[in-house]
Amino acid sequence: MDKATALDLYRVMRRIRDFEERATVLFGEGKLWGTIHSYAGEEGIAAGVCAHLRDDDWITSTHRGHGHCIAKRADLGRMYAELLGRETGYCRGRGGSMHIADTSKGNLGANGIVGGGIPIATGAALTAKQLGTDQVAVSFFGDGAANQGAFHESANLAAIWKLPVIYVCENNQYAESLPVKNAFAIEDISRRAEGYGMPGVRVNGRDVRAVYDAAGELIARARRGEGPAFLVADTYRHEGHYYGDPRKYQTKDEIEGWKARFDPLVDTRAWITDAKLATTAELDAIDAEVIEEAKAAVAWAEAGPPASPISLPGDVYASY
Amino acid sequence: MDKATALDLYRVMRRIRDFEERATVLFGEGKLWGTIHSYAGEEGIAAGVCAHLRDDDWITSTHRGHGHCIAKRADLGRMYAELLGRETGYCRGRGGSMHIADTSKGNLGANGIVGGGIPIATGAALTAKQLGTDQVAVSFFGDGAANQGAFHESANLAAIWKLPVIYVCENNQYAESLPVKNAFAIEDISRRAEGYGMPGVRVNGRDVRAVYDAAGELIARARRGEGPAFLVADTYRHEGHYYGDPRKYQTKDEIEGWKARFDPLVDTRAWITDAKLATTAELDAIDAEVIEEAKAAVAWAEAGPPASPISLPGDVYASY
Amino acid sequence: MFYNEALGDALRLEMERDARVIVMGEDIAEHGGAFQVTAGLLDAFGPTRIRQTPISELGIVGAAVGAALTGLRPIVELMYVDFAGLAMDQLVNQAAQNRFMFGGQARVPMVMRTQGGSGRGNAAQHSKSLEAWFTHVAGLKVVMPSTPADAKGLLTSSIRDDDPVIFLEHKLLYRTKGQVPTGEYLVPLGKADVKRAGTDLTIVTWSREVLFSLEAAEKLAAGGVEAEVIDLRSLVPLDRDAVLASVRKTHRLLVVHEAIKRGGFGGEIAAMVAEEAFDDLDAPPRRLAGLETPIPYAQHLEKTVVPQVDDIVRVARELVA
Amino acid sequence: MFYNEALGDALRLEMERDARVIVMGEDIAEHGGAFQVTAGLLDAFGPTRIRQTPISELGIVGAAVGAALTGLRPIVELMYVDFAGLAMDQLVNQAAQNRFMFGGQARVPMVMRTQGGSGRGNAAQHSKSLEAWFTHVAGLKVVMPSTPADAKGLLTSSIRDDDPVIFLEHKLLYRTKGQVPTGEYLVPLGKADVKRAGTDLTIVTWSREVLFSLEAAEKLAAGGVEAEVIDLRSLVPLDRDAVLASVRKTHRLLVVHEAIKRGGFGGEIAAMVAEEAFDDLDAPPRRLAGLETPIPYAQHLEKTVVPQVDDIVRVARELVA
Ligand SMILES: Cc1ncc(C[n+]2csc(CCOP(=O)(O)OP(=O)(O)O)c2C)c(N)n1
Ligand SMILES: Cc1ncc(C[n+]2csc(CCOP(=O)(O)OP(=O)(O)O)c2C)c(N)n1
Ligand SMILES: [Mg+2]
Ligand SMILES: [Mg+2]
Repeated sequence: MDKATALDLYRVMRRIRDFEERATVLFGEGKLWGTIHSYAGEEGIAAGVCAHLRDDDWITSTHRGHGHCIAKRADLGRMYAELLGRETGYCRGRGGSMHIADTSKGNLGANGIVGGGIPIATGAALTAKQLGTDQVAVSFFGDGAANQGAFHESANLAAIWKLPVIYVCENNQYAESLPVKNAFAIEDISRRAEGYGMPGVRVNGRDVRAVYDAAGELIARARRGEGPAFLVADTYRHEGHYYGDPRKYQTKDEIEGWKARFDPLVDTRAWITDAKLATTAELDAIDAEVIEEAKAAVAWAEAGPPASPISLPGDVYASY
Repeated sequence: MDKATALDLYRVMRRIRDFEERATVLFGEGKLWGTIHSYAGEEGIAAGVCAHLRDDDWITSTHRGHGHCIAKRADLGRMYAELLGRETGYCRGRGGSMHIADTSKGNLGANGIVGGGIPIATGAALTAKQLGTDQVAVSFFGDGAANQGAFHESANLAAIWKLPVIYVCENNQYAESLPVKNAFAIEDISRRAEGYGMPGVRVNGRDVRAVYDAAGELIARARRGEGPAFLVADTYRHEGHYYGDPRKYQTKDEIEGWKARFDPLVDTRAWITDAKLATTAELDAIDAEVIEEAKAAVAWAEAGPPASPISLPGDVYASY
Repeated sequence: MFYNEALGDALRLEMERDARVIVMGEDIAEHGGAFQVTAGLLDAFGPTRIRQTPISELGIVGAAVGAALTGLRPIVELMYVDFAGLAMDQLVNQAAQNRFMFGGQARVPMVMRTQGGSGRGNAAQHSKSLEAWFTHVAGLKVVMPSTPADAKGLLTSSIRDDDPVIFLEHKLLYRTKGQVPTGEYLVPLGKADVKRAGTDLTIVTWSREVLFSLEAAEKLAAGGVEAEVIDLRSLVPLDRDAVLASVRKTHRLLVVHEAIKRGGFGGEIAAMVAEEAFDDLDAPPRRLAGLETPIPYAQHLEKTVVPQVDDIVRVARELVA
Repeated sequence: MFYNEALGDALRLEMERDARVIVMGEDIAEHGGAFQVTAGLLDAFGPTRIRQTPISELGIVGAAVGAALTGLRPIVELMYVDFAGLAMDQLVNQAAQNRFMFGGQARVPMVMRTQGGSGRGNAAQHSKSLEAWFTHVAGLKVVMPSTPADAKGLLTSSIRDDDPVIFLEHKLLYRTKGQVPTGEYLVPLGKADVKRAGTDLTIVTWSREVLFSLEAAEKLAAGGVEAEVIDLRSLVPLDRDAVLASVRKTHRLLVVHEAIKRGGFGGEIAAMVAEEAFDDLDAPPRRLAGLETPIPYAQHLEKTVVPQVDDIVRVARELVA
């Protein structure tokens, strides 16, 4: 991997981690409303996959969507503004964390319905196929979503129509409090791909390089018109399911054990320096830039006007 | 296979074929309402599977449900009475062909929703597991239903909970006018079982012996508490999708070719006589008995009173 | 021209006019659709624009949402409205809400064509009338044509509309005949149509009950009662002015629909009129609708659970008595 | 006792009383349910009777239908009513219709517990109020308790009921407190409750809006207006007599609900009253309900789209003016 790519992956991952940490603080300060779901620990998946996407490629995201949004090059200020309920937010304060979309960058939106984005990404891929472009669509979703009928129906449609869509299952070991071992009678979720007639690949989602390589091949394949694929990235969410999750369903040992075994940010720094792609100083410089950028983004967001009153029917209907 | 079993399978298959032919005539005479879907050509599947079921085992059926109902030992008179809209029908004329149920024999009903019976059979199996009985549930459905989310979600539930349910997919090559080759990117539908962690078996559904043997093993396994299985029986429907189907999506050659290649009734007679399990005369005698039984059933049904007026809320609510 | 042909005509013209328009659904290719609406379109536009799908309602409708968000103008044919229960999530949580949730960034120009109603012995899972569900969803439009001309004009407008439209046909209207303008023809959404002018009472109705109401009106006229029959045509947007203007003229309201009465859209109309035109009413607003039961199979029972012509005549007479 | 504890109390007592009662749902085991209704039940009854499921709403609800048909009395916890769109087919085409379609052979004694409503910043896909959909389905019962005592008594009755019951809680009622009878306690379905007696107008409402209406009634009383507040408690069966009796006394009707107004159940109530008690009404029946929009995220916007206490006061004053 060349230096520029490695540093860009690192920068994106750092941005995501920083965003999650800052959002958590803002939530603690009572400035946010509703709930937020941290992507901390899973940064490498969004970063590794989206590194292969253009602004005119599409993604669908989830309730745990900050990372996907950032990796798809969203503006941090507008993201914070959305969380803060400002008119300057991506969704003018109407959507919040669970519904951030940035259609200008091909992010068709976070989704509060588990599995809800899967058919939508499939439909986006249909558009590419129908219009004869080489765009691709990526649907991010969790292990839990893989047990939704929406996954089954969409995967089959994509397979029979050879649509350019990649289904990226982020297996972070839990669906809320349900461990994957209680949700599946199989150990390797990627085996489901066989039943649809598409390639199924399982990667170590904790290693951004593995994700980057696997996603690169599958996305290129889809662009060439060779059809969909199913990529399962194994990982672990470092935080609770949502801000304030008591995590009764996990032991301290389990949590600390995983955190000790991996931290995508620490690990990425390590291999970058080991591979002499960059020095610690260079990485620290990126961290500093990310922090500055984030502070500025929050400041800009907090300075924004509150979301404007709901106006009907215009907010709901394009015409009426 | 012993003589009694062979002759019983043949009798059931003959009953089914006779019923479909008679119902078609009644429909042509304008005595039926709505629509009917013929099971002709697929008799061996219902017969071979249900031969292993007790009256306290459950099945869920489909819009093409006459065969399952008969194989589960339903009363022919009450079936005809239902088609004829009589009070003496299984559903008091409220259900018709697409909703015949016989809960006294464990038939939880035909279903007008493709895939609709799959979760229901799964729930019946949950009852057996919960109450610690050795009952099993069988869900019959078509190749088309295998692409419904209901199949995916149910199969996974059954697998993780090790429920005593057998999913029997009747692959008759079409879902209405959609050929299986356009509905699946895989050739062998039974491979989907791997993705749930249950055995997947594919059999020649045109040969009742093959179905009988395969179903026997899977049902016994389920009774022993070893969990669910997926059985795919390849077959072909000799008639159109529904009474009056112009079959624009099939060629005469294709239809005649299949019919020439197999007819479950003819083939079953052949192996029974070849194996010297019974003589042609004995089989002819069964045919004669079936015909008498059917004539009597139709006569009884036609003599029945018309379905009583709808009474509310009693017809809809158990209590109100 | 038959109602189903008029719909096919609209599809053909819009597909010729705009390459982004595609049709997805079950049985719509060689077979031409369960009710022969897409007959001939496969030959005209090929299998990529007439996309026959597997039986995956949620996936199909969801794919249409995604396609609509990214530049196509998909039309989904859902074979029976009774199957909507499988696809409600994509219709309600996604299609209907995307524009609002995303602060106006998104548009979902899709149409879900489907059909409902009883009268063919298809029983409880193939005969429901579910328009009320869709009217209760902010973000959806709901259209229900009763004549071939309206079917063509309203479908054309629905396809060109930038919001998700639920287009509800009736299985017993497909083989009804009527004059249909040739070539491009649009009927705007949100405009009711006075199908018969009258002075003694206002019958507000839609879909197949429009035909029953017109028949009833003739019988009533024979008895000297002149009923005005208003065909809403689209329930969302609702033409409140047309309904209120008529009631202010006739002073009596009868709402007629096939769907079960409890929770039906007739309640919305009767309540709206009682609220807005209370002093203009000379009699209680009446609703005549389906009984609170699934549709039975038996032919002699099926008719007994939904309003028939004579039921309308009877209630209308009570109302003007 | 808190509302969510009262629900848990009913579950525990019924599970002790009847081994056929089981609970299925997401997050209901160690976590105790998204709103802590099943907290402690896993320890008490173990994982076979408190069955934590994968995220497969259609499969779970369908499994409950099959279990109910074969001898269990399953209770499904659907985390948010907004997810019902995924399970409607099994609720509507199967659970609700089986008894009728099978000519009375079958019974489906199941309860689907879920919760709806806005007020927590959960935005458009986690804040809807969808009771109207369920009331429009022949074969379902629809229950919506507003107090801890009603929650316990109605849930107990729902579990013992032989028909499928849609039991709708409200996310902002879970932490409301109230006196709750200990031990077995049943409140019959189909009986409304006069939560406050009054003479000047009748407020018909349910779920969280009952609390808002009672607050509003106090403010109105300060101004000399005595509002009678009727909590329907169950929408199906509907206690028509209680509503009509009150309107015949007060001569004024205001229906208040959180769900959007268009196609909402308020239309059913207002239409029914206009139809049955027209001459008793001294003013047009009024409906106060949610605006026709998905629920927005921002805290300062969320309250603006559903009826608040002061809105009720304002409209009630207009009504008695
Ligand atoms: C259809 C639906 N069912 C249930 C929920 C509640 N819910 C929100 S997140 C979640 C767990 C999702 O697990 P997974 O797909 O593995 O994603 P993760 O949270 O682990 O990233 C659940 C059950 C929902 N939002 N939508
Ligand atoms: C949910 C649903 N979608 C569509 C239909 C319309 N339909 C009835 S039968 C059928 C084909 C079913 O194919 P398959 O499952 O293979 O069964 P087969 O008819 O071949 O026995 C379709 C699409 C339906 N009844 N239910
Ligand atoms: Mg997960
Ligand atoms: Mg088939």
